[in-house]
Amino acid sequence: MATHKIFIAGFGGQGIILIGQMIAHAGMLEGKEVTFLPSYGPEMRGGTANCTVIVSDAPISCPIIDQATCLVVMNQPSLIRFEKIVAPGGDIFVNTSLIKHKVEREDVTVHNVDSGEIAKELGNERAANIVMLGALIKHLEIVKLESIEKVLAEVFSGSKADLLQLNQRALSTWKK
Amino acid sequence: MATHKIFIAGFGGQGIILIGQMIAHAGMLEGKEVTFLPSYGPEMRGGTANCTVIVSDAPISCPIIDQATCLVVMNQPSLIRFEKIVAPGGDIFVNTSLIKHKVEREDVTVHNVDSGEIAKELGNERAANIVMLGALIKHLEIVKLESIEKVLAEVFSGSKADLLQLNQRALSTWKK
Amino acid sequence: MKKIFEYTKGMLPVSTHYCPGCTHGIAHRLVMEVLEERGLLGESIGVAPIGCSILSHNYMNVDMCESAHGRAPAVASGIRRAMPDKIVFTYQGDGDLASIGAGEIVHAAHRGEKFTTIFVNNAIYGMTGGQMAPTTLIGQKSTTGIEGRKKEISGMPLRVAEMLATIDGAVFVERVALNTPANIRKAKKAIDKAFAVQEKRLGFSFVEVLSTCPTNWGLNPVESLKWLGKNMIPYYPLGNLRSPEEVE
Amino acid sequence: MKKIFEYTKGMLPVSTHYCPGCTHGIAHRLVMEVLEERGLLGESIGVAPIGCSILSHNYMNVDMCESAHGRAPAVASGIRRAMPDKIVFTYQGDGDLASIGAGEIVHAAHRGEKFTTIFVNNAIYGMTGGQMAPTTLIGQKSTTGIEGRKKEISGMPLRVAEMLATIDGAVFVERVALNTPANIRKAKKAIDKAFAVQEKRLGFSFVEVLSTCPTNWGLNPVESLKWLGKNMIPYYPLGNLRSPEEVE
Amino acid sequence: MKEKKLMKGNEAFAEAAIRGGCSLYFGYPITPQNEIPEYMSRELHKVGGTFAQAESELAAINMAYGGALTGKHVFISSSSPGIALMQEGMSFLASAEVPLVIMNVSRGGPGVGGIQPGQGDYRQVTKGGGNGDYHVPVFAPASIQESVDIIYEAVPIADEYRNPVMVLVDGMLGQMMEPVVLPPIRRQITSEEIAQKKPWALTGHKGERTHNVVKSLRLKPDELEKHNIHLEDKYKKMKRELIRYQTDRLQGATVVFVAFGTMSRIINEAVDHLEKAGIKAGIIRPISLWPFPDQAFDEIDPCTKVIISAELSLGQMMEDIKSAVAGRFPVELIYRVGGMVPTPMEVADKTKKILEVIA
Amino acid sequence: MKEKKLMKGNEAFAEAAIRGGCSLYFGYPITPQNEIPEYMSRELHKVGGTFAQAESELAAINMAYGGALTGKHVFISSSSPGIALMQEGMSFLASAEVPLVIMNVSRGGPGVGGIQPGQGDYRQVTKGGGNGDYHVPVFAPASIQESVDIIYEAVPIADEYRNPVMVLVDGMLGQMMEPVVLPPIRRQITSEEIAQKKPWALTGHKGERTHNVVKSLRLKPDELEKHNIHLEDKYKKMKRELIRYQTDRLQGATVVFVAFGTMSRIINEAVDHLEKAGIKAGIIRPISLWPFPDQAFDEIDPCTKVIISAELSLGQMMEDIKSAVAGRFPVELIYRVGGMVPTPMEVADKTKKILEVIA
Amino acid sequence: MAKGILKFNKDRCKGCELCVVVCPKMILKIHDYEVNAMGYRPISVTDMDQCIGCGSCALMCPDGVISIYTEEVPAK
Amino acid sequence: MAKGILKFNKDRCKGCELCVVVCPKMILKIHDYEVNAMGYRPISVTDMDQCIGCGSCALMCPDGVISIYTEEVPAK
Ligand SMILES: Cc1ncc(C[n+]2csc(CCOP(=O)(O)OP(=O)(O)O)c2C)c(N)n1
Ligand SMILES: Cc1ncc(C[n+]2csc(CCOP(=O)(O)OP(=O)(O)O)c2C)c(N)n1
Ligand code: SF4
Ligand code: SF4
Ligand code: SF4
Ligand code: SF4
Ligand code: SF4
Ligand code: SF4
Ligand SMILES: [Mg+2]
Ligand SMILES: [Mg+2]
Repeated sequence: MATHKIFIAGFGGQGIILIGQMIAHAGMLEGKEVTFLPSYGPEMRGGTANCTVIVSDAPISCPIIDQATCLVVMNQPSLIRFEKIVAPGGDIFVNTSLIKHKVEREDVTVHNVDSGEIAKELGNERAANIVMLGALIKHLEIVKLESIEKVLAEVFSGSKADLLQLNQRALSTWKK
Repeated sequence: MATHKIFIAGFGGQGIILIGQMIAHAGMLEGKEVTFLPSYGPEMRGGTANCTVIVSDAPISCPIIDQATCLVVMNQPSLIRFEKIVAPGGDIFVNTSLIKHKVEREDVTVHNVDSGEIAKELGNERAANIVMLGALIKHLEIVKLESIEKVLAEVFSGSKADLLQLNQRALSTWKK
Repeated sequence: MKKIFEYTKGMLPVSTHYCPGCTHGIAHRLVMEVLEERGLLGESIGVAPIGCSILSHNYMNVDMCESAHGRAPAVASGIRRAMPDKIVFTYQGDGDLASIGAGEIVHAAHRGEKFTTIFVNNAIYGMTGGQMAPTTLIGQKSTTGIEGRKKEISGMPLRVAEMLATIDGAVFVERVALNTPANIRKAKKAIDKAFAVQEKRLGFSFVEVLSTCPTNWGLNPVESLKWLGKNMIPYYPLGNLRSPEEVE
Repeated sequence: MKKIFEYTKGMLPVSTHYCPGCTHGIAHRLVMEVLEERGLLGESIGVAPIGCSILSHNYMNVDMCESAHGRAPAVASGIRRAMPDKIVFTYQGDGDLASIGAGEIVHAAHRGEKFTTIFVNNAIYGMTGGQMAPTTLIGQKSTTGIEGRKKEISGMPLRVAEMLATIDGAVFVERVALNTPANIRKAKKAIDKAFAVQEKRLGFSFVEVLSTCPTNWGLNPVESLKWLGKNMIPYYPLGNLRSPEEVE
Repeated sequence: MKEKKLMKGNEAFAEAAIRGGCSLYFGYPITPQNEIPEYMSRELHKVGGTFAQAESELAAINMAYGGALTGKHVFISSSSPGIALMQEGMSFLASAEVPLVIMNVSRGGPGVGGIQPGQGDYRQVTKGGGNGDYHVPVFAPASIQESVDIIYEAVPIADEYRNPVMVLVDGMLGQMMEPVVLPPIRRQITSEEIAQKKPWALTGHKGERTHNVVKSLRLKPDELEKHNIHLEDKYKKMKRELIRYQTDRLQGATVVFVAFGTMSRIINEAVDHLEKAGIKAGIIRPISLWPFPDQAFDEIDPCTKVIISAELSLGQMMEDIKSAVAGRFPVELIYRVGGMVPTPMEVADKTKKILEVIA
Repeated sequence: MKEKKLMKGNEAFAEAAIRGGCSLYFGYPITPQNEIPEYMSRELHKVGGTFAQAESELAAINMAYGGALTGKHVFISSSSPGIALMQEGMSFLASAEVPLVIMNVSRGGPGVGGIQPGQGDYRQVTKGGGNGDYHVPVFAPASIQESVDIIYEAVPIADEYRNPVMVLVDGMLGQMMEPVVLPPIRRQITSEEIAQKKPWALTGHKGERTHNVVKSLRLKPDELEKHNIHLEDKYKKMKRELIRYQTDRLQGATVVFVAFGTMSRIINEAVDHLEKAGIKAGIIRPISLWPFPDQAFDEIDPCTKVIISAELSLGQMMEDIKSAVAGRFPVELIYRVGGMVPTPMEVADKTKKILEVIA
Repeated sequence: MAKGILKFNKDRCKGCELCVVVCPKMILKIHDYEVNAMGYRPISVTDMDQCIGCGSCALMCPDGVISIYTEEVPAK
Repeated sequence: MAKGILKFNKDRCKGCELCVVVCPKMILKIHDYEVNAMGYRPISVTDMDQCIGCGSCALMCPDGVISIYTEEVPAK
């Protein structure tokens, strides 16, 4: 019975909420139990954004977590603030394009993803979140890549359809 | 253990509330238990006024009564409306100056008091309430006349002192 | 025999609970006359306030509701949004509208809600027994100001019509009085225009009606009319403050 | 070295929670500068609203309280009545003052309560995330009006200063803006006069401060200043609406 | 013996608040308590206090908050629907820990209801209608004298717990007159006493201390939890210290009435009627409705057959009685509502019927 | 299987109300329920409905009253302090017998409190904060799906009893996303149906019937008493018909938890932890908080040692539990407040400690 | 001049005299001894012939007591 | 012209650039790489000598970052 408790943090505009929702959505498509909980209210002031996604084979009691199996940090203050949330043995995904600080914990696996740079190379720095999502999925297999691809196609449709190709590439660029 | 439950009714400006309060006040001076309850709120609209006074040797449970030992009516609509409130064997005091209607009940003692006329003869029609009070006290001995006289002196003092004499006379005019 | 004046069918054939000479009765009649003449009795929904006129629904021959104290404009807004094709009005006293309900009336005007408010200003809390209202005049006695209203403690009386006339959505604002037959005729005209504005859905329409409260003013009905003319009208000048071209 | 500008001691030496470029910070500073210069920091009691500035008591170096949404003028009235010798002020946003608290501000003005209100109008609900306020401009987008405010549905934006200026007890009413250094200087002068009015106990004094909300306007701080100048000032004209002779 | 004065309830309540040291009153007209603001408007300025007529009950409680956070003593009053409008304020004051004495001269409900006496506000005042975990102690006197004494005492109680305190009577007590002995005049609190006893009060810091803040918002959950637990400790203390009740004739009683306020007076007489009919009846009269006097129910004689909640409401107090009785006795209800008041005889008759069914 | 959609709680609630037939929404911003008015402002006009932003919660409930008394279906929402401001209105609507569905997406209190989830509104919503004898049925779902289903159902329930109905969730359910199956679109009520099913509604009499009046004031005590008893009959009917709850693993349970909403989800997991530790635990999950499911407590196995009220409040539900249990079992409390939420492990640990003391 | 004919719904009259003071012909008067169902002395007319049918009394009456008719076409 | 000397309380700066746009001398600039305690790029001055001590930047700053001093008495 696998339960992934993913915490994603960064600043507003980095697409934190979007990738969180995408994971939950993909989980749902696979028939898994999922919850997604964004930070809300005045705590968002100052431009931070974070969210919790749980994907599980069993009913989920509480969408608020005290420990994450996996932390994704997209900017430096988030790493400093949330490093301690990861359970021992868990994973931390670090956006090294913006984070110079080192992870201090030694009981976790650190994945350095230069997502900002990669996205820039692909032609749009704003796709950094999708690069990071790709890395996450490949490492942890929370959901299948196909599910995420399906969701991606849904997200980038209509008026955003022209961004689909770029993001598809962003999703698949990261190699372990 | 005597308990007087007196209900007084008429229209606003007839001094209904005043004589009710005077009885309660006099009762208090004699060390009796007393309560006074005026009608209140929008039911006063249209110019009616009524009140309940209880004078008793024992603690008084409820200042609202369902049956009165004594009813005082100062105008015709009040007689019609409240005739039924008197307990069998009780008393009704009727201001015959304004009430032409006959009391229909046969199980009560009716006291016809021409209080308006008497007051007019004394020089001020507005003292009718005190004439009626005098009649009431003499008949029923709810409180002592001296107590009422004490209260009267208190009520008609200061700026109203010039009315005292008149009202003293009004109080004592009625003869059984 | 030709009719010169008959009591409007808009008023139900019952006696009112109002005190003798209280001009609430006149205000009721004028509103109902206007609705009858416009053929709107069956199309109207009225909102009664908390105040002596809470029981106006016993007298006015239109569908009506009571409303919590001061909230009539919110209730009317709800009815208006639910029933775009009906005529909606509130009938409110000065305690209800100018005191506890000041926020609601400002916002009905602000949103330009397409209903009509008849504001019966008698410069006192009638139903509760004569307490000072925001509209009580300087020097006027009340049970919470037995020496008369004082500016230093309670401020100057609130001129509601003038205040609302600054709000764009209040497209029709007029003040009238019920102290003489001539003024009553003018009052009816203003109420008629207010409903004309509503029938055209031009915005919020508002008629402030200076009215008497003999009981709590401590005057007889005839003196009350005079007091209104002598004291209220100078401070609350009669006349139209805003009117859209369409109804001129 | 001579001082040209130093941060006022009226502001506590902590960072604020406001978003980058939010002009709440300027408004805070101006109020505190005035109180410092008048030597009133130790004599003042401030009332914070519900809104982004609920935490202003973390920054302003005067005794302060929070107040329920919209009720700051009532709270200030209570303080004023309890403490006739102190300086009392409210600091309120447009949701707080112009929407839920419209009744309370009208009545503070009506009673001529001798305190000062700083009304920070940013044409939006800031703290709750950008819903339409009574002051939101026509066409301006909000989270409860994604296509922009429409007159037919929501009415025209409420001009609070103009409305309050019709009330006798509001003896000082001025609108200022925080979009340029020159306007900020004028804003300070107006706030200074408002407190001068209060020190003389002349009545209620009110300064409407046009302010930005970059976060909920969806603009960066610099664009926000421009938007304010281009869109808000034309609808909300700057200037004094009422001022007693004593402070001229 | 101290001098007795025949006073109207509402005026006596106002006078008790003044004598208790209250210097500020904020109110809005509503029947049947109008004589309180009216009295205050005439009398308060004579003792250096201030009366201000609020534009609404909402404004009144928030003005009261403003007055009370300066450390002065504030008294306010209203009646049922007006109290409903104060619920947000009461929760706010409790959270901000600002003392206040509130009087509810209640009437029949729900909604606008009527203006005759009723006890239908029991739930509204004892369970709170404001949001969150908080309590307001509620005292329900049964005579004008007791009301006066309780109001007088409520002033220091509110201060001690830094919490609003409510005194609940029905319209009848407000409108009637009864002889009353007024308490002595308690000196109003001085600035020096405020500085010393209420260091939290907003008085201007004069540059002599850090600025004071009276607040309600706590965005950080751990902080808010701490505050909640701090408040809860106070409520527990109230539960230990503020319970008031009277019992009478519980020994050997077949039936025990529970009644407060006006209703308890009627019950007193009903008990006499029953005694004459050979039925032994006892009384528990809760004076504090919150905290509810659970322990009074431990005094009930095991021979008792039934407990009867006698209310001018539809069984609202019965819930608290059941919880206190915890299944030890059956609990029945006798009521009248809407402004109707039962006669003692009526209560006695209904009681007999209940006993017939139970026996 | 019907199509699942990943939806944010608040948006799903709004959509459920629309699908349930509500054509009018009146609201005022307050966190954590802002997505409801925001959604309504975008979506309601698409189905011919109307969204209006009220100037306050007070105005919102009174607008809702105005909308609903025309016979149309109205939905409103707010959060804790906003609900406090609606108490007068709720009492008024109950007395005037006007149906309405109200959603409370609650937060930590008292006062302004915080914006994280809390259940401290339990008393405010179940006991009522308005004046007089009235009740508002309260349903407390535990997932977005259940919320959607209950809101949908609440529309006809409110109509049937001509009374407001409340749906209570905490901020977490409002803010989170979960998969949900939306109910089918229920057709909005037509004028003909209103004329037929709601003859009391104000629609203009068109000269075809006597005028309708929707009212609350009843000055005559006997009339008001009659009305109160009429209302009480409805509340008794609700008590028979509206009770909802779930029980799980009560057989042989040493400890039985009582929890609703978010807390019940945590308890589900805590029960697993306890089972692993060899402690048998059962659950009662009240879905209707008023009427409270007293009968659920009759299903408890006599071998049970203790009942634990698990709350995000300070024992508010415990009072109702005690009354239902009537002394049969000891009742204990496990809580977190202020927006703090316990972990299942934490609950399990606290439970063990309670059992140690009891054993 | 038109001649007005007044009809009174006397049981609704509250004897307030508002009609009395506005009548230009001063022909209205509170009844000396009659008392109506509500207990008020109702309105009466002293000289109907003088009534010009101006309508002032009816306009002023808060209680809908007065109806006015005419048999003649006003002479202009 | 007076010469202004600026002091920055950089840890309070939120990098909003309001000061930047109002400086008549265009000598203020958000720092290229520095990040302050709050995570913002703070303000910096490119050419202090050009500062005329007009005060606009400080007036405009919502966060009390800027203090301005002068050593000279302004030449009039
Ligand atoms: C919430 C609430 N507060 C107060 C009252 C008491 N009350 C009844 S009528 C009224 C005001 C009446 O004054 P006004 O609106 O001027 O109407 P009038 O009677 O003068 O026509 C008040 C305050 C109430 N019923 N409800
Ligand atoms: C009774 C109540 N209703 C609603 C809210 C939610 N709320 C918090 S702040 C706010 C308004 C903020 O807008 P504004 O007053 O314009 O201040 P700003 O944040 O824009 O400075 C609202 C509605 C609340 N806290 N209490
Ligand atoms: S109290 Fe005043 S307003 Fe009310 S009915 Fe009597 S006269 Fe009219
Ligand atoms: S949300 Fe708007 S008003 Fe609030 S701090 Fe941010 S920018 Fe300022
Ligand atoms: S119609 Fe005119 S003239 Fe005739 S009675 Fe009436 S007021 Fe007098
Ligand atoms: S105005 Fe009407 S109520 Fe008054 S006296 Fe004349 S007829 Fe009678
Ligand atoms: S003081 Fe004037 S010139 Fe100097 S940096 Fe600031 S704005 Fe520029
Ligand atoms: S110094 Fe002030 S105005 Fe300039 S960027 Fe920093 S915070 Fe903004
Ligand atoms: Mg009035
Ligand atoms: Mg704002």
